[in-house]
Amino acid sequence: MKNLGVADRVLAMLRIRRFEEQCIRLSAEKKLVGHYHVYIGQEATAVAACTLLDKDDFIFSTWRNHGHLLARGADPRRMMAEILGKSGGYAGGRSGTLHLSVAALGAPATSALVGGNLPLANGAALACKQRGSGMVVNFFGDAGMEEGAFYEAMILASVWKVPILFLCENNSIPPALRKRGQFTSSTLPAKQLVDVPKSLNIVTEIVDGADADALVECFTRLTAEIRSGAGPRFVEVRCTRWPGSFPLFPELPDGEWQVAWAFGQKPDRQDLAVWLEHSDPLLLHIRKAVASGELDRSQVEAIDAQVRAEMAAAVRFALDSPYPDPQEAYRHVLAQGGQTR
Amino acid sequence: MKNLGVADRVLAMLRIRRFEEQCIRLSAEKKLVGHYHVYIGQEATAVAACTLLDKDDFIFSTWRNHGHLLARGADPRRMMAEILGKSGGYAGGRSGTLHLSVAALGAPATSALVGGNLPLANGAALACKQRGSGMVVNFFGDAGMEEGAFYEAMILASVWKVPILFLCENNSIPPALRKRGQFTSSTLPAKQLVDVPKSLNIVTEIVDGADADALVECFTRLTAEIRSGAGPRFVEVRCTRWPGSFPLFPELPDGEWQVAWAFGQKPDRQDLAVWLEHSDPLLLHIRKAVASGELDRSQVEAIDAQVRAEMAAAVRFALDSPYPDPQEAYRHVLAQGGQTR
Amino acid sequence: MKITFAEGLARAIHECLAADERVMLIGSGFMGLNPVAQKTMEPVLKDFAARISVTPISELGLAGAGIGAAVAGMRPLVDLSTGSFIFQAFPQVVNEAANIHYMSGGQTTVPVTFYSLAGMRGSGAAQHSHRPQAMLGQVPGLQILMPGGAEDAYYLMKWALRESRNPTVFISHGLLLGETAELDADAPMIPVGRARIRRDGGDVSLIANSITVPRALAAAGILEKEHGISAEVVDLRSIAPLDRETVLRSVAKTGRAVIADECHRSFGVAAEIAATLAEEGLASLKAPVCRVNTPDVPIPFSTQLEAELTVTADKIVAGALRTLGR
Amino acid sequence: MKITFAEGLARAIHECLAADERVMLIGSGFMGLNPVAQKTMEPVLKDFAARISVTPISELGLAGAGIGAAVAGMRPLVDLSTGSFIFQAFPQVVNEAANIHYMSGGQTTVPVTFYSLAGMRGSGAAQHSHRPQAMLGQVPGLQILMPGGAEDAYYLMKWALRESRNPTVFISHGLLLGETAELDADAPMIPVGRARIRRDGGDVSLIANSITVPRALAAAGILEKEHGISAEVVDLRSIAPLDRETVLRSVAKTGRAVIADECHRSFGVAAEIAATLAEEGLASLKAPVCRVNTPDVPIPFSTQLEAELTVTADKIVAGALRTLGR
Ligand SMILES: Cc1ncc(C[n+]2csc(CCOP(=O)(O)OP(=O)(O)O)c2C)c(N)n1
Ligand SMILES: Cc1ncc(C[n+]2csc(CCOP(=O)(O)OP(=O)(O)O)c2C)c(N)n1
Ligand SMILES: [Mg+2]
Ligand SMILES: [Mg+2]
Repeated sequence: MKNLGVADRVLAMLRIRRFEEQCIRLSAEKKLVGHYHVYIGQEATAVAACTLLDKDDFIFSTWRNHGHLLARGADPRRMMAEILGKSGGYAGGRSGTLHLSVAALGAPATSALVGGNLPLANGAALACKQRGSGMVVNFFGDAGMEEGAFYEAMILASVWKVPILFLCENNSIPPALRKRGQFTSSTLPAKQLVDVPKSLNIVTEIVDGADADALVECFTRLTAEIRSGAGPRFVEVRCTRWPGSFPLFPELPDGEWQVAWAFGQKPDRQDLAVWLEHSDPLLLHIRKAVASGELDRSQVEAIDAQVRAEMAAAVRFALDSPYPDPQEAYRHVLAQGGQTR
Repeated sequence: MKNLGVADRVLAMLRIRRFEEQCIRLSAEKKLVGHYHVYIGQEATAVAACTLLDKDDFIFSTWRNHGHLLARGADPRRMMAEILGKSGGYAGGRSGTLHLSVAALGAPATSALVGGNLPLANGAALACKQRGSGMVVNFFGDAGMEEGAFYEAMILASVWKVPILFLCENNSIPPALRKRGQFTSSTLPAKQLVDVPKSLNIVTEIVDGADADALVECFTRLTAEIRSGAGPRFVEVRCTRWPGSFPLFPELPDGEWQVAWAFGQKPDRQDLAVWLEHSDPLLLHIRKAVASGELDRSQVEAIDAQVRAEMAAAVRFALDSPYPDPQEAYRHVLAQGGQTR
Repeated sequence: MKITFAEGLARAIHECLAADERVMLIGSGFMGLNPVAQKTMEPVLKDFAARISVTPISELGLAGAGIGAAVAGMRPLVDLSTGSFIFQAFPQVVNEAANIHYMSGGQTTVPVTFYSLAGMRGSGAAQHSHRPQAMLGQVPGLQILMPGGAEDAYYLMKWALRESRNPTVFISHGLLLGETAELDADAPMIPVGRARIRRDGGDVSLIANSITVPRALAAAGILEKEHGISAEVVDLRSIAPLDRETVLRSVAKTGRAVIADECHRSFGVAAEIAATLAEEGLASLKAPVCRVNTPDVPIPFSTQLEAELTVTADKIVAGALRTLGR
Repeated sequence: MKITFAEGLARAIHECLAADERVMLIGSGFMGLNPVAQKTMEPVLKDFAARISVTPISELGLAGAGIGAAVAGMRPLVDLSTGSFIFQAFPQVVNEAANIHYMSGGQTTVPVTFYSLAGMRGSGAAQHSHRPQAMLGQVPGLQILMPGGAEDAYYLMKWALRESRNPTVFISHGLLLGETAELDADAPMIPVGRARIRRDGGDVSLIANSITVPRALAAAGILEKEHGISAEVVDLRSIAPLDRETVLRSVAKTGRAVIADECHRSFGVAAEIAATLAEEGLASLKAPVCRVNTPDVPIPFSTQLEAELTVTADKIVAGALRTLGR
């Protein structure tokens, strides 16, 4: 298990932020077709969770997977190519944004069905337990808790005591309620989301998704417990929705994120300004590191320059990558070898 | 809402007990084919719940439905004919024991799938709420709580605040734990079953299924709350398994139930003796009524004679009823009238 | 009056809510990610809010609620959203809704309608592009309606909500929502269970349903214009009941059948039609039956790959030419 | 050595657990309510308790656990119990297991086996008698194995647990568990995806799978003895892959096809076979194809009603006579 330094953590978060900005741009330019989901505002969660994982650990993600995969070390070029449906993508254009997976990095299967990945993640954790090595981080959204699949996964994980961190990203919490307070929803009647896994004898926790240090502390502790054989853990990460996520397709309310915003400058849009000030994990983390003297503006700008270059390369790679040969549609329906014909 | 007197309550419970004994006998004689489930040991629950219901209320039951339907007023003759697959049965032999239903008595659909009837019951309760009349009692077994369908039904009932009593019959509890104590199971990790609905903001209760008076008190209170618009209620009824239920097919461990057992005589089988003494709702209720002077032995014997005659008539009716014409297999696939061809 | 498919649906739903208090909605999406189509639902949302239930993402529970409400005397319409999500509801749709009337020996009726926005919608990829109709065809007790045009979107939805007495799966299609047709709302509709001859022809029968209807019509146009071939287009309209008679009659006339259906090839809707011809129409077949289907491949995301698998007018034309030995 | 179908299953499972540490069981019922068959599982339960997971009644979660474990490198066998309960697991079986290899562009393999004890078992009634095979046939990415005899119960289960690299539904049948066959465990098995000619014949092809195999063999015996007709019996063994070549070759020889399958008639397995004949075997057909199926009716409880719907040797005989114009 490694632990990132402050600069590396900013780099990892900014990489996600800038990657998603490129997706939004490419969608507006109609180079990215179809529906897609971005991870803006939740970057600290993926970074804090994935950097604690080893090679034989697994993650299971959803339609909102870009951040999880980047944090796990996926190549932005091959991700972007996949998102554009190109042959250079991880799945040769078959998965697109919805089901991006990178088996070599322990992200073997991504489900775009609400509740779909929980039973899978649980099964991978059962495999880890049987083999005596590895653990699973299962990312899912708050609506996942409305599916029966969620419930059955909780039952099985608790009965089997498998090594899994159920990581519920609750991304529609008002800032004031992020650290404490009841969760209120018109569709899930729980007073607190954690009450449900708790009722099935799973140890739970709530953490502020805009506070990278709190996330690192929480996940470090929980993954250690899980690795020691204590069984599943459930954590609700509370994030506040980024204003650009409200339309049917995400939009950049005020252009790309500015390093200057972390250093006193304000964006034009008031809703964005409020969100940045109180709920942006990236901005808050930079500001904290600057205040404590761990980072200065020029370092942040250098990180940003590196990330921008990476993303430009990713977009170029993706745009240059050819569309797949139509015959590729017929490949990989069944794995070869096991079949005798 | 009516409330039964003691004698009527004994009559209703004994009717169920004796009906099930006939099923066991007919199965041993190979006149009842296939798998079936009996309600012995749980009679007080159905009687206490169903006698509180009005004409526009609904019940939803499972494979273990005989007791629920008898308590709701179904004709033992047509029930037995159905269980034997005869044309005189409620469904002309189509349902058999597993899906017995009597629409005219507000038992419109019985599911033999674990967790199957909870979503249905919930929908009927939604209909009651929309119309502003009626409520639903949803009988199900403890294993029902292992299905995702259970969880989704809890969510919807709680969000919609529909008039429903979720009545979980937990029929494998040791006598000492019936009134209190943790529920322990190898397959559901909840410390208490009620913790799960509680986590979804549903008011819950636990009651001893061998204590008819406690059941009546509990259900009277809960149904009044439900009818007043308070939303769903969940009750766990704890019963202790009757020794005859342990084999793959139920067996009478010591012949038919004896009135004398309620008056000091002991059966030969020790496990049965213990069960009768501590866990038989029928015997305990008679003993209590006799102790309080509400009933005497001759009255019980008269009730028994009446029930035995009823059951003899039911069996005779069922055996005499012809098997359905094979062409009946094709009827009732689709309701006629709505179709235009 | 010209209406779109989406307008037909929204109008039928509105009229049925107005006409019958027992009609209720469980969910109210219906139009997927299409903002133009979504607008058509505004009158329903405004006028009948009290009869629309809030819905968590609990498809199994929602389907069951619709069935239970129907059993208790209501006539619910349940929005099961994208076709792929009906699998979440399968235990209730397949094993409860379809069986209750039969199991009760006719005591209980189940007039519930499940709405499923199915099909290959363009970049929906493997988990959002299912066409569940052939699978549902294996379930006796269900009615499966598949409008191929805006007027049938209206007529069939109206029939399901007002007249049907049985559980019905209404299969809509994301790429049909903007299709238009002439609607005469007062004209008697073709009975449910009867196919619609959308175009008369004598050389080959193109048998279609749902999204393949406009594509078969386009193919018929090409066949006539470019090849001088007269194709008859049969729109099945429902696959349960399935109008085998009209199919057999058309093929008796033309001697040739091309079945255009968006299901995967193996065990799809086209298989049942072809089997019917092999059993009951063999003598009239002048050439092998031709199925034009989605190959047995999960649906890929990339536009180029999806296009390779899509049932198009051109593929229907090629199939027709094959049956004519050209 | 003579073994029963149940013994074949139990033996294959035991051998695979012994041979490969990655093989694990999620659930361990497999034999339904049959106490004789249950006894065959005792060695497995005794020798491999540590590789058997306790299972709540959570079919969806269990199926998903099997998939997830497979994705993580194990080779799980998941007991989904009675065929009708596979619907509970459909979101995972249909939309996860079948798609993962494809969606990952071949990065991830999913060697999980789902065991489903399907079929009309006698008084199982509407909710416990499903045959999900034709529905599953609409799902590219799945392999569907359907042994029709004890030796194939052994061979196919062994292949699924040791060799297969893809998600597999193993469809067993309650009424086959006691059937016996000669087993030579060391003989090479017929490749998976190849049908088995169980009996040679020249006048008519009886195409069968699972429970209809012994019934078709009985029918062939009757046809020979009572009618002097020589029937060829083709046992499909798997319906995905589906051995169309062997079917076409047999019908090319006999000119007549009777397809005996326990699915409901409409959209069933027989429809796909008949469609294949209409498309690729039309020239060899001397008579209309004949499907012998369960009618489109939910399965009733009463023995008398269930018998009316059951695919029997007699009905197969009648079908064969019809194709021969007798
Ligand atoms: C089974 C299923 N039902 C519905 C959907 C449609 N859907 C896609 S994302 C989404 C909302 C998910 O919300 P949440 O789980 O909170 O995740 P978020 O997108 O907020 O990260 C829904 C309903 C789906 N993909 N799968
Ligand atoms: C979906 C489903 N899975 C499994 C079964 C098989 N099954 C029938 S009864 C039963 C146990 C039910 O236990 P419980 O709910 O406690 O009810 P009880 O029989 O004890 O009254 C099971 C597993 C089923 N009928 N449906
Ligand atoms: Mg969310
Ligand atoms: Mg129980």
